[in-house]
Amino acid sequence: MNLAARQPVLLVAVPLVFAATCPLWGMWKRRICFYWALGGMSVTAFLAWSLIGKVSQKAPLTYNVSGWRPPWGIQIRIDTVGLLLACTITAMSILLLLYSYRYVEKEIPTQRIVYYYTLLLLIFTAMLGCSVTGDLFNFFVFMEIFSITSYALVAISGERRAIRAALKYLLMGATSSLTVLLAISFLYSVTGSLNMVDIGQVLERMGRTSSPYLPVAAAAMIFFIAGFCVKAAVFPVHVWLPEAHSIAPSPVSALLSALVIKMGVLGIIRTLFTVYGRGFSSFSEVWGALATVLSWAAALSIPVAAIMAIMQTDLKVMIAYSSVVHVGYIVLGISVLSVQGFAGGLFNIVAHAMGKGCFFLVAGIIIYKHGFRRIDDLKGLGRSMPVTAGAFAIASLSIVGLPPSAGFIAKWNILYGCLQQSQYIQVVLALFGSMLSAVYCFKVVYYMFFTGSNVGAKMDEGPMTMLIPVTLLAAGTVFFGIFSALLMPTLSNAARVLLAR
Amino acid sequence: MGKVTSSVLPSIIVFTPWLTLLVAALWARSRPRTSRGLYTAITVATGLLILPMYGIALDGGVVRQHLVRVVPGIDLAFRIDTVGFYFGLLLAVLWIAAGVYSLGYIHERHTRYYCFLALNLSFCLGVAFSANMFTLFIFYELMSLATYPLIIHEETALARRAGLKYLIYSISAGAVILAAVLMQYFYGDTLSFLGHGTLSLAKVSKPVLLTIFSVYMLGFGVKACIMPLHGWVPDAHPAAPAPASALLSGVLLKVGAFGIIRVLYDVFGIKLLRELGVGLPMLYVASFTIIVASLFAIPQTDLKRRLAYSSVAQVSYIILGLFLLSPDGAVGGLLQIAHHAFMKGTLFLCAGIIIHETGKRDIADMEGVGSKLPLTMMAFSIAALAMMGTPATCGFITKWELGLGAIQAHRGYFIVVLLISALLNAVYYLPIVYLAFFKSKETIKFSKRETRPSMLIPTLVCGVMVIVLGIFVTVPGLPYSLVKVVVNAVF
Amino acid sequence: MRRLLVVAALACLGIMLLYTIGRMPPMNSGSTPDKTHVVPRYLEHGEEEGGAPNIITSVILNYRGYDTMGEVTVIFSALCAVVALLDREKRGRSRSAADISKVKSSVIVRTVVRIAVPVIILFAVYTILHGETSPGGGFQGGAIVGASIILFTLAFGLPESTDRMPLGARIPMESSAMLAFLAMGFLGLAFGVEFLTYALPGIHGQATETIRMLMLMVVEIGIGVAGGIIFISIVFAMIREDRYELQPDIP
Amino acid sequence: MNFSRIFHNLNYVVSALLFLMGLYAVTVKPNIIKKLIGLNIMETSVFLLIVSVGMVDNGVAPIVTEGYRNALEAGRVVNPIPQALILTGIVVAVSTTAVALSLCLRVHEKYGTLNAPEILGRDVL
Repeated sequence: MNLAARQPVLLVAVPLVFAATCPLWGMWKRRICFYWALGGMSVTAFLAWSLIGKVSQKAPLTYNVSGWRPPWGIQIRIDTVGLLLACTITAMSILLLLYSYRYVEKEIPTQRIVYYYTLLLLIFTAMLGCSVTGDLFNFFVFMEIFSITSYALVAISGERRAIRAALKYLLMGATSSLTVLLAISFLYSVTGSLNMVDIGQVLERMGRTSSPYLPVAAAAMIFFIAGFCVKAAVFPVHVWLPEAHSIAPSPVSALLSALVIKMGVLGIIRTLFTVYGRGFSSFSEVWGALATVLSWAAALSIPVAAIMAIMQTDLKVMIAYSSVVHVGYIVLGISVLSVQGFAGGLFNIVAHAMGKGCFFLVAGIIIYKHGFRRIDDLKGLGRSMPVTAGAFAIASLSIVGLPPSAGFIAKWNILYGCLQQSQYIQVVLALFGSMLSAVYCFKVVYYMFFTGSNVGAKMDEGPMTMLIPVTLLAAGTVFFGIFSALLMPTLSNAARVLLAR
Repeated sequence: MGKVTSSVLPSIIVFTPWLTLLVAALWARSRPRTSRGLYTAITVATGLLILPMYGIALDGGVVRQHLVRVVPGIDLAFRIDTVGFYFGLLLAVLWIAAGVYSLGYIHERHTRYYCFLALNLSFCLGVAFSANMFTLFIFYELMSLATYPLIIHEETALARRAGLKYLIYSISAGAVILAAVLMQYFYGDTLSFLGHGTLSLAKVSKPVLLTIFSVYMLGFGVKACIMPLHGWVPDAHPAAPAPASALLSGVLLKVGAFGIIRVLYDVFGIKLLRELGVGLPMLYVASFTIIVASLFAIPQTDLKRRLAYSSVAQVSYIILGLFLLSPDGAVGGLLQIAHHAFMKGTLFLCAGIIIHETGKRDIADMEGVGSKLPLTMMAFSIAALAMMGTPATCGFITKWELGLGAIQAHRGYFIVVLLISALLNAVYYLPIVYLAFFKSKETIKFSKRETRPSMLIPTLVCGVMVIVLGIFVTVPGLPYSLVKVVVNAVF
Repeated sequence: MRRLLVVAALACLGIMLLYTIGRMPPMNSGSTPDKTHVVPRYLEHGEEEGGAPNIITSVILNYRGYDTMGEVTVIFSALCAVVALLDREKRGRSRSAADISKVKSSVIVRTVVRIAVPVIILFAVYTILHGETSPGGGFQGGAIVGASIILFTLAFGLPESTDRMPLGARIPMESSAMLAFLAMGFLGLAFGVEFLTYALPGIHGQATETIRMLMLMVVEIGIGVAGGIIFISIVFAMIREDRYELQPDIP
Repeated sequence: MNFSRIFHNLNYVVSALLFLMGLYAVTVKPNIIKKLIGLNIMETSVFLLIVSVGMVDNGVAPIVTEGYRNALEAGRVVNPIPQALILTGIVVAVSTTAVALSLCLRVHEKYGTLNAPEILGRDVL
């Protein structure tokens, strides 16, 4: 049997098998779950990473599940964007699982550890499913899986505020999911198809024949964007994010910030470009207006969220607000509609995943070792935990967008894209925002390294399983800052294809 | 025009100081004294590595090295041309002086201090050797960040406040420079330094060029402390430990000026600048800075604060010289980089010795210091005289060339600025010398043990250099020969 | 004030919705876009291609079987979530409201329930197994099973029903339901065709049909079990929660 | 706006109204259980919309029995896709509700109330 050709579906099915069996192991011995999950994600990571080079935006890797050609069956369709996300997800998943090994002992009630690993596997599977699917309704189904699991993961520690945050997250998340479902039904009623590419073609045909149903499709687009914006925590509808991301156990916070909100961004990309991109001429006004609104919302969110982050005293809440800043960058890059900006936005998905992952994991180590959450308590931590604090300092370069880090490359491209489209005010807002980002990031670095007593501080680092992911992520931000050429050309090509019309 | 060679030497030079981190990681805890010796040795080694490039630089040659392609069309690359070599050499010399001096001066937090000192050298060299604006920006930003730990080294409340101010200024400046680089790339299609301007009126409209120019000035002006942007300087210099202030004032401010040089010669080009007519406004700004900063210096009672204001004024000499847009003016401006580095280096190192030995910072308390620290105060006096432009010191050469440049540019009236400045310098430097030597009740005894040699020797060497540079101007190897090559290539 | 704002926002949304609806294809027409693009093939060939006379079942299990796999995963995730959130440390026997209620449910109720529950379950099994040919299917059947057990619990109390339906079996059953579905998927791969293909090559004649039928059956039962268990588990978990001492830990 | 068209699509109108009702409950009602009921009303409204899309006048169920071919010729067979979709949708809705209800139980345990403004603070849905 030719497994190589079936790799796309294995990418989803294999981790699902691991997820389904995980609780069974847990009934026997709890510890096995960790190794099982780690093994499962390693296999999946291999499956995802071996696809690198075989995929391009123009010639995506497709797989017809059950053998039905689209539009009749569900097609798995891995393009550059999907593969980028799949690789990021699988790589992050291994680091996060490794990190969880010691962390869960402390923050999660013992009998829930089995479910914690199961839910983690499920959420990774769901995100992989979202990244590679070519079917709109299938996207919705997987979106619901990761939504439900993330509500549960936020609340899994059972803390008072965690449950409240999860409930808040659920109310907004479920409403946004329904908005997306409503949009899907609108779109289905006028196109009769659920395959993204096929809908694109139908819309194009409808545009040519100036079908009377075009306004419905346009309205559906608005609902799509509204729904996905909540998932991605774009500025005015980000209110659920700070609490949910800060109260969750740290690996979960890292997961939510680094990956889950990117799925909302993926939804925006899929609808705006894959689905509606082809029939663009038919709704140029609505489409353009939406893009403009998005870019303004994103650009405004950068300084506003940065100011909110500055005002926080809790480390994790501050980091959570910083996620809103970066979603702003990503969405800005995507919505300015220039190739370079788009590529920068995509690059920032990776850069932010690494930087923010590192941030939350560092916060986790600090909580694990000392139980501190407040920024004021971090005094002198750089001396007792040099590796942890150093990783934070390096990652903060990327979050602020200073060279030579991946965040800088992303910011550079996004801003250049804005310039290309003569969006000067957005450039100014984004630059201003990055200055403010420096304030909240360096405040923490300052507390860690330049305050507190320096005498008698002895080394008191976290366990190895927690330090390795943190160090790797911090190193990754610098690596991709210097060797961004590994990614940028591919992303630029992808952006070119997506923006072509 | 000399030949272009490819070599890996630039990155070796730039990254040699990183060995300090290795040394720190290995021996900082177990063998503190040895490792401190090694830090200095690494700095010296970096300096020695730069020297072989001398021949190439004197011929106007270029050493290139391509590192990595960051974004399509933008590379990380090094390129040592004459002006870069000139600046790099200066960096190395002053760093060796400061490094040796630090051995005696710094008493706590050695590891952090030396690591960031070395990183700073690396990043400054990166700025000097960068082949395009992008590389320059990256190292410039890193340099800005790496300076912060030096400024707050003493961790007093004052230092913290100064550090915060510094960070706010430099990060804002970084964002502004980023905007300028983006605009340059967007409108000019290239960021490489080619030895001539890459922007031209043929491709880009005048308002846009003017915008790019002013945004660049705004960005680099913060480090080069052009007057309304100088706010961080008078706080940061007094707060930092003396060797660090010597470097800050002697070199780090010049990194901003160096950025401006690149903008002038490799982004816009002299011809375009003349067409844009930005010379005169910048001259006014520079003159304003020179005079006002000198005036600000007079009422200062803190020694290092007074020196800091003096630096603000002196760095604008460079700007003045450059924007005269005449060959002699440029010579003066470029010479000022090295000359001021030695003058102000001497002054700050002397101030450090005074503070270290007597604990006094207030100028009113300087009475009789000359009898306690005769050699130090001799050096101080020489440098102070040089600041005023006394002949046979390097300060005179600069002023002379600037004056010639002003006449050459048909803007002779700027000589008045130089004269006023010399006068003001006398007003705020001579009282210190007077207090130190002539208000003393004790007689001067040279036999008295002064301070530890690790601090005294670098100070005296810098002091001697002030005179050497003033007398043996045209000796090959000294700044003048290199500056001439640069200026001949540009004009 | 806040309510006013919400109402204003809802009014805007309402106008937008009405505008959209006003332009949607007319209802009840056979020639709207949704019925002319993809569907004709399903209606025409659904039976032989999908293997079930009930075209909806064909769509669910065959054409869009991958979605249904996702659906089972949703149930599985929800179960994990509920169990993770609600399971308490102590594993002692809990009692439902019915157990501690002063008024015992009457003999009539108990008798009726005792008679009705097997019949309901029988009906559920019919719904599950007959899903391909008539209205019905796995999840619907599972829901009915769940309802019957809930009914039983209400009448007889939690201990009675946990004796018959051990709580420890929830997770393994749910896992095996999902694994059964996945196994059907991988069976296709093992036979060298695509994932979740029911028509396996290499088998001829009547056997193809039978095997396809069996596979569909396995999937349906899997969905049924998964669906039933989620209802039961949620109710059980919540009943167990019901009797904790109310101790709000408000600081 | 074409009113006759709107009234022809009465199911759609009802579904839109239900959606708004549900959203109103989710945003305004203080009780969390009521919010969840609102959420379910929204879900139902979307299901109603999708199913109505697939409806045909005098339609028959898409199950192959006798008379199916005739109905197919006449174009009177109901669209099966929306029904398949809402089946998945219902499962999703049930699962979300299940998670939400267990969160509610926990919230009630920890806070002793189900009043959203008290629990979530004023600024929240």
